[in-house]
Amino acid sequence: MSLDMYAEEILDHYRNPKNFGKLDKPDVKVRELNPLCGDQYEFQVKVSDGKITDVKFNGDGCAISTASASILSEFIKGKKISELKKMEQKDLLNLLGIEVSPARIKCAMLAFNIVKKVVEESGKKK
Amino acid sequence: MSLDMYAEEILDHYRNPKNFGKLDKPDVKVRELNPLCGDQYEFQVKVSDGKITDVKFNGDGCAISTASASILSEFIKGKKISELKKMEQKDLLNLLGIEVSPARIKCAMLAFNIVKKVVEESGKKK
Amino acid sequence: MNAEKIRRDFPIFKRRINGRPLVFLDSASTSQKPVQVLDAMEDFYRNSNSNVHRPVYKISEEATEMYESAREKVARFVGARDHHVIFTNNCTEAINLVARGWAQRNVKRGESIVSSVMEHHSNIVPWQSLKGATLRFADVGDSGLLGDLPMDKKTRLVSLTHVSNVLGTVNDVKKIAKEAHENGALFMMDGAQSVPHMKVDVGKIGCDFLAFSGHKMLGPTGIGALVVRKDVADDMDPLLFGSGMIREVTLKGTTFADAPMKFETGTPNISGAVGLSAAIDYLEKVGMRNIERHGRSLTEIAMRSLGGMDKMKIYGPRKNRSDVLSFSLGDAHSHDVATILDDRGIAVRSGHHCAQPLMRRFGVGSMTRASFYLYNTVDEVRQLAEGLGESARVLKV
Amino acid sequence: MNAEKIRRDFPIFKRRINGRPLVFLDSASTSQKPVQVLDAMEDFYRNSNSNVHRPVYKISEEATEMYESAREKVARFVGARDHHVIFTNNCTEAINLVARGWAQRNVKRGESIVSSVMEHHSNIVPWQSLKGATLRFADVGDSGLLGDLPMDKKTRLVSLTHVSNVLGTVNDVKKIAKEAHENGALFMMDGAQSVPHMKVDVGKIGCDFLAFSGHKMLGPTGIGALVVRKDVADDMDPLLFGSGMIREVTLKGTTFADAPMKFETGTPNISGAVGLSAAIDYLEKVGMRNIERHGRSLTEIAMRSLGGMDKMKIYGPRKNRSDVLSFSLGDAHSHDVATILDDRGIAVRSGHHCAQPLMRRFGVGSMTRASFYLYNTVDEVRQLAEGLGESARVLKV
Ligand SMILES: Cc1ncc(COP(=O)(O)O)c(C=O)c1O
Ligand SMILES: Cc1ncc(COP(=O)(O)O)c(C=O)c1O
Repeated sequence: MSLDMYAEEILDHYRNPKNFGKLDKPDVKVRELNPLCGDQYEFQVKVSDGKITDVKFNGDGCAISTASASILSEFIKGKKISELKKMEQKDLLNLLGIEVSPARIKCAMLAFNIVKKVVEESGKKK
Repeated sequence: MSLDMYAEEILDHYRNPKNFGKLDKPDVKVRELNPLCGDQYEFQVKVSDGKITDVKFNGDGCAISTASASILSEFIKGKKISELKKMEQKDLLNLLGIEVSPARIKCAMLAFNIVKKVVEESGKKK
Repeated sequence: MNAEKIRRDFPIFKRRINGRPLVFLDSASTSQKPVQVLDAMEDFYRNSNSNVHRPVYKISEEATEMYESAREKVARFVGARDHHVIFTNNCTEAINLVARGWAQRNVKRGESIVSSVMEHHSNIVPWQSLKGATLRFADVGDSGLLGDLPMDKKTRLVSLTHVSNVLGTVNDVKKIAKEAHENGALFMMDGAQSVPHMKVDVGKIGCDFLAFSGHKMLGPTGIGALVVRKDVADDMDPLLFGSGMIREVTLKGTTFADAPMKFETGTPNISGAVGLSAAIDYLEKVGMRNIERHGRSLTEIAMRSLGGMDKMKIYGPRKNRSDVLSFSLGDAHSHDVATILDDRGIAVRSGHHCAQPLMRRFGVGSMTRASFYLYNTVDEVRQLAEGLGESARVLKV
Repeated sequence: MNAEKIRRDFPIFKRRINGRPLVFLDSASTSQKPVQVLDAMEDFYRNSNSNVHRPVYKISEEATEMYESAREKVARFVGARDHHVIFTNNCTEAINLVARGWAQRNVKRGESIVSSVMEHHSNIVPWQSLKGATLRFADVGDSGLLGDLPMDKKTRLVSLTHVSNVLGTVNDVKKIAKEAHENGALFMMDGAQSVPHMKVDVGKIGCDFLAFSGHKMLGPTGIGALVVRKDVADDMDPLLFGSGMIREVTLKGTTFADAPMKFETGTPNISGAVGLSAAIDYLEKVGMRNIERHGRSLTEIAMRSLGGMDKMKIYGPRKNRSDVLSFSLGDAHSHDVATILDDRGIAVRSGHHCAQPLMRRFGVGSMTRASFYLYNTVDEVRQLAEGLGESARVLKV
């Protein structure tokens, strides 16, 4: 049942997303749009010593994509870039802790794709 | 049965078309192509005193279109233009004396359409 | 008109979603198909399937007759007497044919094409793709009505939708056609949302071009039409080149066939035309006036029952509107609302509805949309309202 | 492979023409459809019909999955790994997409496109419609084999058919691809007559573009495909503009989606893709090698039995040919021959076969053509020969 996607924790992240906003002078920023629905987010991070030291995101989307962005922002903060490079789709789905219906998988993956690019760019910043 | 289209008379016209060839100095000539099959004929006529005094046709096509051209060439020769203006599709079908199948009606009508134009052009010639 | 009886002709309504019957409220996107349409296509494939236009044998005679009589049926259905009917893949391709075939040739640099902010992307992007012409947009008022047309003596074409696929606004196209013609411009009407839902007569309206899709009017996918005034078609280039649209091909060059053949190339979607023809039969049997009345009445009921909900914002005019209803439920995202409705088997559309400029005009990223057709019932409207109540609870709106 | 058994899957073979069973020898024009293909489309309309690409509710999820998995199936079927599959209306539209989308942008004035005298109009007229590029034609020998390609360093594109729809000639496309690439040109292959009849692998051949139609390979009308190398697609403009192919639309301008979406606009022929997918399943179950062998064997039998007839001229190569067979019976016109065959329920094609330059090359206005497919039998070939005997008698050849 797709209703199960709207677990308490997901709705909490949706209503009160973590790390929402903008950074002062981000080292890397990546903005992506889901052309099918118009949802979009920008992630901004600060990088130092091969780590993501700070992260903020902003933008607009549904409960699933917002929760996914919020959870990912928490997850990457403080993590080593080399570690984050290994992150796969299924890791995000584990973090979300819900069964995402096929129709909504793209919503969940929007932030994931952005974060993948952020990690890649950050790697170049060393 | 479509076989009935190949009556003795039709095949005679096909094998030995009447008025086949070219005129010396035609007053009017009209060439038409059936783009669906590539069949084409040119009709040439001489006009005087409001009459078609001579006619020849040339070109290439199937038994039905050739017979139709041959029969029409005989029919219009010597006829008054004012009279020919009244000619309708069903007159040609009567002249042919066969039941033309829907698939082949365009073959029969190729010469008819040319002759209609010839008559119109001839009318302008006084 | 009896929607309960009509439903029985639509096999998909036997379908269950999560154990509940399907409540299909997305006909503005694509309609469901009655068994009569499916049977007509089956019959074609089972008995007469073959290619058209160069027929010599029996079944290709039949196929050609079926294809060409579908063309005549479409012509009659939209009142086309001085117009050709050109079959296309969908409404979008029909609009592209006008853009590439007519406008590219007839709208010079410095001259303009007028469209509007309420258009579907398919009636915006083809005009943007043209080189030279200036594109002007009429605005949309807060109440969802079309604003003044930015027209002048340099306007060559006015291309507007008859009915908005988001707001349900029914534009006064007769007046627009007149205004366009007075300015020396042609009028192209996007009928994607009107032809399926009301009686449309190109002669009475004064359309120079009308584009629409079969799949939104009980027909199959892959077939649409451009209806174009005959003398305008004389002034039009083909969009696509190849077999069927030619008169004679040589290595040096090619001469083209007469309209409408000139504008269709390759093997056409024959079964699509056959299905569309059967769809028109079905619509005409029910009656376009009845279909329009039924859709409007469901929309009114829905507006009343949704209008009473907390934090519900309904877009578009209050009155004289067609049977699409877009709304926002508080700050809930349309995808989430649609997902929760889907849990109950209720299919509504969410997102930007291929109308991003209109979304921007109303300051939103997306809307939720319910749209109605001849097979929808009052009970389904009630289920929609209930489902929205639950959406509000789940999403804590 | 058992053609008698296969026939039972094709409902049209129950059809009688003038009291006789239908002998369908025009599959090169369009093929018949097995019940499996019809059922797949029915099933889509009865259970999952809805629009694709913006799915939130259950049935549109299913429709999207069906449409996109059809795309994957086509890709696998033609060995597309580094290629996109773009759905089109038919083969002709696919070729137009290459002409308008790629060649218009990449072939400069003074540069050339190479085609041939044996091409179908759909692989000639699109190139003629381009501005700037020079069009060169390879000739065809008396035996029906392709002559040398008029290629040089200014050639940007070689566009040739894999199999001639008139002569049955199977071109050595692997060699042609290599030659094109050595000259710095791309290779576009018209697979309309090969993809349905033999195993085609774009990777092994080295096609940059492959175009074909679903309706000639047991699929429905209204669906075809362009298969295009991914990096080449990056260098391609859309042919049609509108919804679905966009990333973001504003009143000022539009950004496009990634391939393959960028090249498909409006509501696609979803049921067409579903039907094509089922057709590929059917072909693969029978096996493409078996289908090719069967077609070639019927063609050989036909060549032997027709070849013995008085005043019979058969066109095309003696050996290594596909399953189309064109001929002239004395000076009888092809229409008359076809009409007399039709009287016995035998469907063959007559006319110029959309290959007027080739007709001119052989000094004829038209030819009669029989073409074979997996459901044809040796007995049908015998009936063809008998019918031709009667044609000769009736027409006094
Ligand atoms: C060699 C060849 N190319 C192209 C085509 C055009 O195919 P379609 O009419 O499906 O676009 C055909 C069909 O007859 C063909 O035989
Ligand atoms: C107003 C309007 N115009 C054009 C279209 C495009 O129709 P299609 O996708 O069938 O080409 C639509 C379909 O949503 C529409 O609603």
